[in-house]
Parts: sequence; structure tokens; C-alpha cells
Amino acid sequence: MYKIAKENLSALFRLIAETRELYLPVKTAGQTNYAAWSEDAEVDLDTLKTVKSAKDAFFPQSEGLYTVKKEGKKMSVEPEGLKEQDFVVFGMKACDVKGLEVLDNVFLSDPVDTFYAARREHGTVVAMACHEPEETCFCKVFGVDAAEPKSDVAVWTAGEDLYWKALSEKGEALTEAVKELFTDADEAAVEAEKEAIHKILEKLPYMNLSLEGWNGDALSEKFDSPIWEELYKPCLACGTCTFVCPTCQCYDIKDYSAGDTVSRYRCWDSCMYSDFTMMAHGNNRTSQMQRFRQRFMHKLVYYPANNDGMYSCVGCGRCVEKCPQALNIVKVIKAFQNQGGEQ
Amino acid sequence: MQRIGVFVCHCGSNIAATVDVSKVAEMALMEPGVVHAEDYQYMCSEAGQAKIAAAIQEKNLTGMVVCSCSPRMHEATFRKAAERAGLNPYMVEIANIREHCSWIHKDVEEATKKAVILMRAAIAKVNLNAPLQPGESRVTKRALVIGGGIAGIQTAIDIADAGYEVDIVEKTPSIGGRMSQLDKTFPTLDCSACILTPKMVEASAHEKINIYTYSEVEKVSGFVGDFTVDIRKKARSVDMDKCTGCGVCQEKCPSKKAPSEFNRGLNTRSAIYTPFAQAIPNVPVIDREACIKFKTGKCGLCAKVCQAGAVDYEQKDEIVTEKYGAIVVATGFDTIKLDQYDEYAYSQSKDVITSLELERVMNAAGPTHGHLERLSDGKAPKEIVFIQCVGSRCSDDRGKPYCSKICCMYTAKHAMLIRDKYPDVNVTVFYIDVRTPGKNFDEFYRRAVEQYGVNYIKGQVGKVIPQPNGKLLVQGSDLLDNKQILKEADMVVLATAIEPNPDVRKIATMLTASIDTNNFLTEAHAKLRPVESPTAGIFLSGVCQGPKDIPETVAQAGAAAVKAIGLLAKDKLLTNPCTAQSDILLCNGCSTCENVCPYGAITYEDKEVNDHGIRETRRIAVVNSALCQGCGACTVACPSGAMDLQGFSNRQIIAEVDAICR
Amino acid sequence: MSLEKKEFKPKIVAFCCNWCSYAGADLAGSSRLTYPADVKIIRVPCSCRVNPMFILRAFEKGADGVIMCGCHPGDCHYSTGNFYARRRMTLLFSMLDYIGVENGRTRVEWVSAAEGVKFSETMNSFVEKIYSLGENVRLGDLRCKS
Amino acid sequence: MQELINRAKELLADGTVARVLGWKGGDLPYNPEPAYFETAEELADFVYNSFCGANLSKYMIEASKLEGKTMVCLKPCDTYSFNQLIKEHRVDREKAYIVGVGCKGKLDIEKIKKKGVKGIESIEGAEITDEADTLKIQTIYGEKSCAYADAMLERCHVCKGKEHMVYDELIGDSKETKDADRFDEVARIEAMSPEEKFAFFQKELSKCIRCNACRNACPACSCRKCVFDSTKFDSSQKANVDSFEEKMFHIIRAFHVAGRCTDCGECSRVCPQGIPLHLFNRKFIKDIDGLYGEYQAGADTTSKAPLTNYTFEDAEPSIVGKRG
Repeated sequence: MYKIAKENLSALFRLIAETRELYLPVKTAGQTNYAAWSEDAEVDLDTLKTVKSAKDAFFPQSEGLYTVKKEGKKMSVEPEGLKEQDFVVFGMKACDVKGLEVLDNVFLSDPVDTFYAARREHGTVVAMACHEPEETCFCKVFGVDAAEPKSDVAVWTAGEDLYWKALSEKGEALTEAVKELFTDADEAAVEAEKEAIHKILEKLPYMNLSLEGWNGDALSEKFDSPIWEELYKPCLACGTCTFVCPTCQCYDIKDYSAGDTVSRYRCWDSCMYSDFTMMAHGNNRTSQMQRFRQRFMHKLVYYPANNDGMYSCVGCGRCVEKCPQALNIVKVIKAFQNQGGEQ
Repeated sequence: MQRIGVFVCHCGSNIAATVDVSKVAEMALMEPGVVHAEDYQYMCSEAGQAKIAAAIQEKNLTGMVVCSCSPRMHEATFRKAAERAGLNPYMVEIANIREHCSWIHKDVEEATKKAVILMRAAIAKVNLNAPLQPGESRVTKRALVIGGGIAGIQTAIDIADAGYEVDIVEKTPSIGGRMSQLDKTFPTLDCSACILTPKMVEASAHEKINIYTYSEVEKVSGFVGDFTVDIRKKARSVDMDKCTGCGVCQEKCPSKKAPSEFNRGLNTRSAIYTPFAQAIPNVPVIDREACIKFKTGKCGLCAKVCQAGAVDYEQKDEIVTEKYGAIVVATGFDTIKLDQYDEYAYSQSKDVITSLELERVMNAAGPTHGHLERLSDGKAPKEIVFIQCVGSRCSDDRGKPYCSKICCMYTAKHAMLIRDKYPDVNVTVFYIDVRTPGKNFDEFYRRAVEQYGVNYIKGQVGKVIPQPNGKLLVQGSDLLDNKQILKEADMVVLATAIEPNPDVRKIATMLTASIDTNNFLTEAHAKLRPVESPTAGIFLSGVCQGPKDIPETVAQAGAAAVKAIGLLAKDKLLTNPCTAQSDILLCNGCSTCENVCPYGAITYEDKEVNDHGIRETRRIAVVNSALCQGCGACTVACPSGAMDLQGFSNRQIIAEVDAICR
Repeated sequence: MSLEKKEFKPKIVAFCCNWCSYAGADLAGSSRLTYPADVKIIRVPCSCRVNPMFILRAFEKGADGVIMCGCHPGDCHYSTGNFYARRRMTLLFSMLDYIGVENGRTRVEWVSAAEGVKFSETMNSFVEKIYSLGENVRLGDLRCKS
Repeated sequence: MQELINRAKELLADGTVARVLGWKGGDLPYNPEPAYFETAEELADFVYNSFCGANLSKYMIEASKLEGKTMVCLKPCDTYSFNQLIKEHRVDREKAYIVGVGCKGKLDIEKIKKKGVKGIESIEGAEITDEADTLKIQTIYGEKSCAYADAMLERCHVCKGKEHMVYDELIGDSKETKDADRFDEVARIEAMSPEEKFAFFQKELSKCIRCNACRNACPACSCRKCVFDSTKFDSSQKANVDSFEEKMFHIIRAFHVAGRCTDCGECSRVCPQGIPLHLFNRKFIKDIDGLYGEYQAGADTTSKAPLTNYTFEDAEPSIVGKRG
């Protein structure tokens, strides 16, 4: 284990950026999101939750697939290149790292999404333990330990220092490249930090949320429940929950015409949108209730049914914070719990 | 995908000298959808059109672009050519490579490049064109004229003479209007009644004209060619079929205190009355507010004296519903109220009168039997002052911003008549400007000054002060001599501004015809379509459109008649297919589009909608394509993009933009 | 792609109403009154048919300037169309100015069918303005720049 | 709050309304959600406190289609939106029983959290009956406090006034919260150089994630299908592929609601990225007021909207360049 004084972090970032692209939480116009590091970027490691997750680094909101060029009546197709440049995502939290696992199950199983796979291959994740978890967090519910992120490199902040521990080959490689800035450290401070984090986690209101009854076997029971009719009503059908979510993976494919060239790209889509999965005949989900239900059924029932019980929610709590009308997955889970109690 | 043919015209050397036409044709073949391209000397010539026809048939074209002169020149030609060859005429687009290209650019390379871009835009558009069919609507061969003054009468006679049925709806008990109140008319000084009465008789006797007097338009629905109108026939309390017009009832009526509308309230009339002797129809009405029978239940004298048994106290308002193909508005004018002009002492002195009141005073059938006398004491005036522009050309809110147009001439007429009949009376006219354009008008005015010695003073009157001796002290200014003038007058006559009949607002709303800020009806085009309302099938006759004298009114009445006849002569109306359409699935029913439609073409209906399986009743905008003129104002006002314009659709225009910016 | 600095040839879209301005442009043509070929005219029935979206679309796709011409206020073939267009464009231009787009890139001119000279002069001065402003970089889609 | 609940129970009991549209208590101290209540028992969950910021008028579009009347709780600013929806035939006045609820300024949890307040357990001072100037916040990391005014939504600082424009009855007191001119921010931007303006908006809009929360929360954006979702306009976009698309979206959205936007502030309240979207709408409002005369959308249900109106003397578009 190594450590580096927090005040030297910019030197660390500069050094990483010499050989790799570096993405980390940057504050722009008052909001912190993952962005490419630059000398004048306002790096913000204090904000626990970036507005969007770090998902963009591996599965960008918009991504070119190929370009068609037209010359006269002849056409040529030029596929978009795969990611070739190594990059580092610094500062991801344990929940977001778990989110990558969810995406891996989707994109790395057959047929493999080559764009995603290339990014995963070239990306090194430096994950950061959550120094001060918040009331909207419920990662523990999904088996995530906020104090012990599992990724290429784990880092902790304690006192004036940042502690660094490589956990994978890629992590070792990155460590090699920047080791010159580190000094050796023992684990005592980190252990104390972990304990402190665990103590706080115990106090958080959502940490003991029960997922009992949420699994593939409960499909029709949950699907047919009348509760959805009540739950969806305040939903505005915006895509906020989807776009801030570290695990939502749906996308749409669209064309953009710039005259003689047409580029085909994919972009995130939200199952909350009325034109989601729109087909020639219309849409298979015609009401907002159905769309609302889809999102939570997918996270808590369909996905675990297809992925050995793994949920596609990681308890990051972004939707809890960002839903304009204060709806969220926690309220959904609780509503079913209460309903169960009453029956 | 369309199969598009592109035809590039040389226009002799007009285009070919600056644009490489064969290159343009060659480039056309590179564009999506283009299956044929050729260039030719004169595409508009018979030979050129034959080439187009041949290509349409041989290549099975579904659309075509002609790169030629302005569409304003030959779009119609090429559309017709396409139609003859079996292609829908609305599948033709023109790329203007002459006026917008070859004629204004000198460099061949540059002009050719631009021509290619203009052609691409036209091709991009045609790729999205859809065949359009003009709609058809039927024409009811009957016209409605609202207002029975000289404008309405003339319009009705002209339409009827052309063989069409006309109904006149007149609010008052008789036709005749303002003109019937006038004594003499300028510039010939012939008696108004003498020239009007024959017209009134002609109208009432015309077999094609039906007159509803004492009636008002209640409701209008429908559109050009097919209006449905409810007319309220107010209860006359006299049976029109039985009444012989003997006049005994009026003589015997004990209630004679009602102010006479016809004499502008200067004297009174009986409760059962005809407004004036020559009234048409010569059937009295009972003014139920003045009638003792209606007020107290007693009396009933008129019924007793009526030998024909025509008086009917039980009569009720009746609604008649009629269909019309055209509607002419001839609602005329009134003088403005003078509440705001108290400096002229109109409300304080009976001897301050309006010009229209003077007409009645001068008229033999008027309150003074034609003798010029002061209404306060009946004495003959020696000094009369006329004040011009009372409420006209006014820059503040008290009056009207416009010139009432007729005042200068009638004042000259009044002055002349007075000086002629009463040479000892001094006549002074205060004016801002004297405006006398018109045939024999200025000559007329000069005669008043030169021959009759009328004293014209350029200047405004600040105040008229009634004096204890009964005279009127007029404080004015003489701008030419730059001095204040104080003049004692026996009578003051105000050339009061005219304004559209106040009822016109209500009528305009019913007709969805627009009116301007002064309540004059708006014409479809200020210069080129002055007798048509922007609302199709509505025509304008007389002062309802703007201030006019009698000859102008009659001329416009005839013009409105011709326009109406032109409409009625058609059996069916072909409607422009480039009209707005509302997408039933996108429309919010928010009424925004209706607010910007100048033609009242948009209405809302509750429609059953099947939106991808969701069935519900929604308020939806419906465009009446017979009324829509295709301006597109609604398409931009519509926030959801539901409203689109055929022939100039959002996607078509965007395609042109894209092609130009490519 | 060559690294040579390309000569700036602006793309300029002119929306012209069918009844006045398009006819004015025709008159400019028949009077042989020149203006730069950078201007391309799109015919619309009335200035009130011009959706602000069309203008933004033109900029998106690489236009450097957009001008809209219509009948003089009060002379609209459809009576009132240009009044609505005038308000719409005033607000749109003000918004573009507000977000930092050079306000010379957009213009509205009223050109009657008789004003061929005005049409040509307007286009000349507008094109000159666009040349002075240079390429539109603030309001375009990068995918359309090549 | 109890008065509201009691009244709601009465109205449900006597059949005046079939349901109540208000707020349901959340599971955190600050996250009540809009909710329908159909029985007296359900009303046990009813809350109305300073975190009930949502404008419920837009829900009335759907509620207008339901059987029977809905009692809807509208704050003063919400009533403007409701009026505007009446004007556009999107809601049915007859289907609404409007209870105008008092307002002492609504709180923005983001503002509290931006002050570094984390791990919130409870917040004191946010009840509608509280008169406290300071919020006492209990957190896992200790007790914090925050001035009430500092935690208020932007819109409450420029409040249009606490008068309800349309209602059937009024319940609860209001307190004036306006302490700034609503056009100050717009004027500040107007005074910038074009480069500064562009940089400002570029920075703000670069955060946009095209989630459509602003649009979907906006009561003026009540289109059944937005042009940006419709293939008809060739403008359907879903994601931020290029920075132009956000500009296009936000300008056109503001334009579509120009003259219809009541300045209710929902767009800025709901934006997950904290983009001050009201600056677009308010710019149009400022221009409309200045160029065409003061106009407040939703103050009534009959007046002609500025963009469907005109005068002969209207300013020419060239005024934009001349204003400097």
C-alpha cells in the first residue's frame, strides 16, 4: 500500500495524463460530473455523488458506430474505430464499480459489444472508498461495501493523505507508472477509515432495505400487482433516473445526416420515454404505468432472473436524489413491502 | 422513393450563357430519386413541354423539377403540362435559375454551382411532395347584403340584375340609410331623396330582391359558397301583409313623445311610426318602449283605427334561416358621440348642431320644415360658424386618427346652400385643410368661396361659449394671419367625424371578418382587393370599409356586387390544395392556431382518436380547406408541429434548407 | 485534407415570401441587379411560414447567415402574416444575441415586389456583413463541418 | 396542514370531489411526492410542507379526464399555470376543485446539500406552520443549520406574489418571499460581451443530459407529443451528440412556451444538473414585456398571447442589434 499527500494529487493526475487519458470528477458550473482531466479543470473529489455516474467512460451517452459517405450515387461505409487508447477513471465509488459488473453481464456476453469491450479493456478504474456516505445511499443492500471498492486500484482518503492499493494487473501497471509520487504506507489509517465508514453505514436510513420477494420467481405476482397503478402516477416520464443510473444500459440507434455523409450513432434511451422501443406498429408499452413498471421490474426481477440473482441496481441513490418528483426505487421496494405486510 | 425527372431550360441564352446547363443536368443524375435529366432550349415552348410529357410517360416519373425562370412566371405552365401527361401538378417544383441565378451572376463556374444547389433544393423538396387534389365545394346561388343604405341597395340591385337572388337585411324599419337623411348632395346639389327614392323602389320591386327590414343578422356559420345565416325579424307589431300604409294609426297615436331617430332626435314621432314618408316598406312599426298599450296595457287605439286589422300586439320576433353563397357587408356609419368635445358646447346649446342635424334642419320634411332657424328660439340666424374636423384627424384618444373625407365637401355644400337661400347670413368656416379631390369637387369648393362669399378661415376653434344673450362666442385662431379670432355666432355647425356603425364589431365577429383598430372592416388587400374581406366569400360595400362619399360608395357597391357575382356564377369552388392540415395525433386542441388565422378557417371539434391503441375523445383543430388560403401562420404558432402546410410542409422546407447548406 | 486555409465562402439562406420578396428578387434578377451567389433563396408562401426551427436548422447544417424577407408590414398578402413573423423573429434574434451568437448573422428585411433594387442592396450588405463576421462557429453542429 | 386534510375529508365525504391531489410524505425528511388520495384513510399520508415544491397543475390534464372532480392543492404560482392550461383547453375547470394553499417559500434540498450538509436525518423549520427563519438540520455528521431564505428555490426569491389567480377556496397563510427582481439575472447576462454570453451558456448547457425533465415538468410543455419526439419534424433527438442539439432544444423549447410560460420555475427546480433554465424563459418574458407591453401568462384565461397578437407599430427585429 502506498500513500500520497492530497495536496500532491494534481501532480499525480498530471503524471497519469502523460501516458493515459484521465477521467475524474470535475466541477463545471456548480455540478460535478466525470470529465477529462486538464490543468484548469476543477477536480472535485469531495462530492460523494457525481450527477451522472462514471458509466459514460465505458458506455458513452452518445457513440458513433459508422459513417456512410455518398459520392454521386456511390456510397461507402466507414466503421467507427474501437477505443485504442488506455485510460484511467479515477474516483469511482464502490457502487459505480459494481455497476460496471452489471453492464459487463449485458455487453460482454454473446454477442459481445465490441465498442464496450474495447473500452473495458483499455480502461483502468481507480475506485475510491466513500469517506462520508449519505442518507440516500443503500449500496449495502446489494452487497456493495462502500469502504472496500473492488476494482483495479482502491484508494482511501484519511487525514491529509490518499492511500493507494493496486488490486489487479491493470492496477499494478498503473501503480508502476506513477509510483514515483508515492511513499509506502501501512494499512492502519485505512483500516480506521474503513471502520469509520462502516459505522456511518449502519446509521443510514436505507441500509436495511429488504429485497425479500424480489426475484425471477415473483415475476407475475409483481407484474400484475395493482400497486404500480398508484406508484407511477407522479412520474413525469422524464429520463432523469435512467440517465443518472450507473446500470441502465438501453440505447437507441439513430442516423444523423450532414448532407453527403450520414453518421449512425447510438445514444442512451430511457424506458420512461413514450417513444422507447417504438416500432412501425407503435409501441409495446402504451401507458406510463407500463413504462414505469418496466424500469423497476427490469432492475429487480428480469435482470436477476437472467443473471443468477444479481440485481441491476447498485444502491448508489442518484435516482433518489435527482427524481424531480421524489419517486425512486427505494419507494417502490418499500411500497411492495408494506403491501406484503398488510396482506 | 420518387422517380424524379429534371428538366434544365436554356431559356435561349438567358440561362445558358451564364449557367452550364448540361453540367446542371449531369449533376441532377447524381441526386437521390432522379431517374431522368435533360436540358433544352426552351422548356416552356410546345416542344419543350412535349419533351416533359414524353419523359413523364416513358420514365414513369412521379415527380419533376424544372430548372428555369421564376415559378411566378411558368410554374402554372409546367404544372399544366405535367397534368396533361398524367402527373399530378403538385408534383412539380421549379428551381429558379434565371432571375435568381443566371441574370445576376457573371461568373459561369459560380453561377453553375449555385444553379446546381438550387436544383438540389428543389429535388430534395420534390422527394417529399405528395400528389394534391383541389377540393370542391358547392355554391348556394344567393347573396346576403347586410345593411339597406345606398351601398347595400346598389349592391343588391347589381347582383339581382345579374340574375341571382339577394336578401337585404336592414336593422331599421326602412331601407334608405344615411342618404335618406340628407337634404341635397354634392357636387350637383340635387335632392338626395329624388335620386335615392327611385333606387329604393327599384330594390323593393325587384323580383330577385327580398328585403328584411327591422331585422338583424343573428348567427352566421359555414364558409364561402355555403353560409348559413339566422336572421332575427324583430316583432313589428304590424302585419306586413295586411297593412295598406294609410298612416291613420300614426296620426291617431296618442303617444307622440318619442324622439325621432330619422330627425336625429331634433323632434318627436308617434309610438307607431314609419321613419319617413318615403319609407320602404311603407309599413309602420310599434316602438314598444314608447307605446302606451305595451307600457300600461291600456290604449290600443291604433288597432281600433286600422281598417285592415294589421296591428298585432302579440307578434313575436321570428328567426329565419337562409343559405347564402356570398355575403356583402354594407353596414355604413354614424357620427361619433361628442361627449369628449365639450369645448364646442354641443351639450350646452341647442344652437350647436352637427352637420347631419343641419341636413335635417335644411330638409323640408325636417323638424323646421326646411327653414333655417335656431333650434333654441326659432329665430333666423345671421351669423353661422362651421367647425371642421371635429373628431377627425385627431392625434389623441378623443377622436379618430383618420380623415372623415366627406366633411369638406358637405360643409361647402351647406355654406353654399345657405348663402344661396339666405344671402344676408354670414357663413364662416374654420378648417385645418380643405380637401377636395374628386371630379368637380374643387371647382365646387371654389364656387363656395368665390361666388358665394363663404368666409374660410384656416385655423382651429378652441372654444364655443354660450352667451347670456343667446349668442355663441366662438374663440378661434387664424393661422394665416396669425391672430386670435373672437366671433359671435347665432349657430355653430360641427363637421363631426364619422365612424363605422357600432354594430359592425358584432357582425365582423360572426363573419370572422377582420376589422382594424378604427372598426373599419379590413380589405383582403389594401390596393388590389379593396372590396373583398380576407375571409373568403365576404365582400365590403360602402363606408364599413372606410370613409366614402356617395359616388365612391356606389362605385364600391358595384365592385362588391361584381365580386359576389363572380363567386355566385360558379357552380363549384375549387379550393387551393396547399392548405394547412392538422395531424390528429399531434394536435393539442390548444386554440393557438385559431388565434393567428386571418380567415377564421380553423375550428375545433371533439374527435374520437385512436392513438396507437389508446382511444379517447380529443379536442382537435379542423381546417376548413375552403377558407384556408395557405399562409402558414398556424404552422409556426402550433407548438407540437401538428399543423402543417401542404406543399410547403415542415419537412419539405427543412429538406431545402439541408440541401442548400450541404 | 489540405492544411491550406480555405477561402471563406459563406452559406447564406434567404427565406422569401412568395408575394412580395420573392417577386422583388425576381425583379432584381430581371433588372440584372447583382448580388453574391452565396445567397440561396427558399420560397415560402408568407414570412409567417418561417419557423424559428428552420433558421436554427440552417445554422446547424452550416449556414453562416440567414435572412428573412417579407412584405412590408401592413401589405401582407394574407393581411397579418408578417406581423406575427415580425414578433417571432424579434424574439428569436434577441435570444440568439442573448446566448452570444453574433446578431449580424440574422436579419429581417421587408422587400416589396417593386423593390428589386432594395432586394439586391439588402443582399449585398448582408453578405458583406457575413464576410466580416466570418464563419459561423457558435451555432452549428460539428458533424456538419468538414 | 391539518386544516387541508380536514377539508379534503369533508369534500370526499360529501361527494364534492372524487379524489384529492396533493402530496404524500416521503421516506426522507425532504422528499414528499405528488399523490392522489381517494379515501379518508389514505389522507393519513398527506403532507404539505416547505418541500412540496412541485407544481401540480399539469397533473390536472390527466385528472380532467377522470370521472368526478379532483381537489387539487395549488400554490399561488401554480394557479398561473392552471389558468394558462384552461386557456389552452388542456384542463377542465369544472373537473377541478382548487384549494389555494398558502406558501412561505419552497425549499430546495440541493441548495442545502450544496452547503455541505450530508447524511440528513431530520429538518426542523420546514413545516408550513413554522415561522422559523432558520432550518435546524440533524445529520449523521452532527447538527447543521441553514437560513430558510438561503435554502429557498430561486423562483421564490422572485415570487410573483402570494395571490391565487384561480381557486375555489383558500386554506393557509402565505408569507412574502420576494427579495430580488426577477430580471436581474437576465440583465446581468445581457450586459455581457457576446464571447462571455456564449461561454456562460456553453458551460451551463454542456451539463445538459437531455433527460427532458424540464420539458416534462413544464406545465406549458403540455404537447401530447413534443416536436423533439416526433419524426414529423425531422427534429427527433434523444441524446447530446453535439453541443448544438442542446441549444436547439432549449431555444426552441423556450420559444414554444414564449408568451405561455408563467415563469413557474419548475424547469430549473427539476433539472438534475442545476442548469438555470429559467434564464431562457425569463429572457423572452423580459423582451415581451419591454417590446409588447407587460404580459403575465396565466394571470387570466382570456387575454391574447403576445405571439398571437401584434400591433402595426411593433418593433422591427433589427432592434436586437440596436439595443447594444
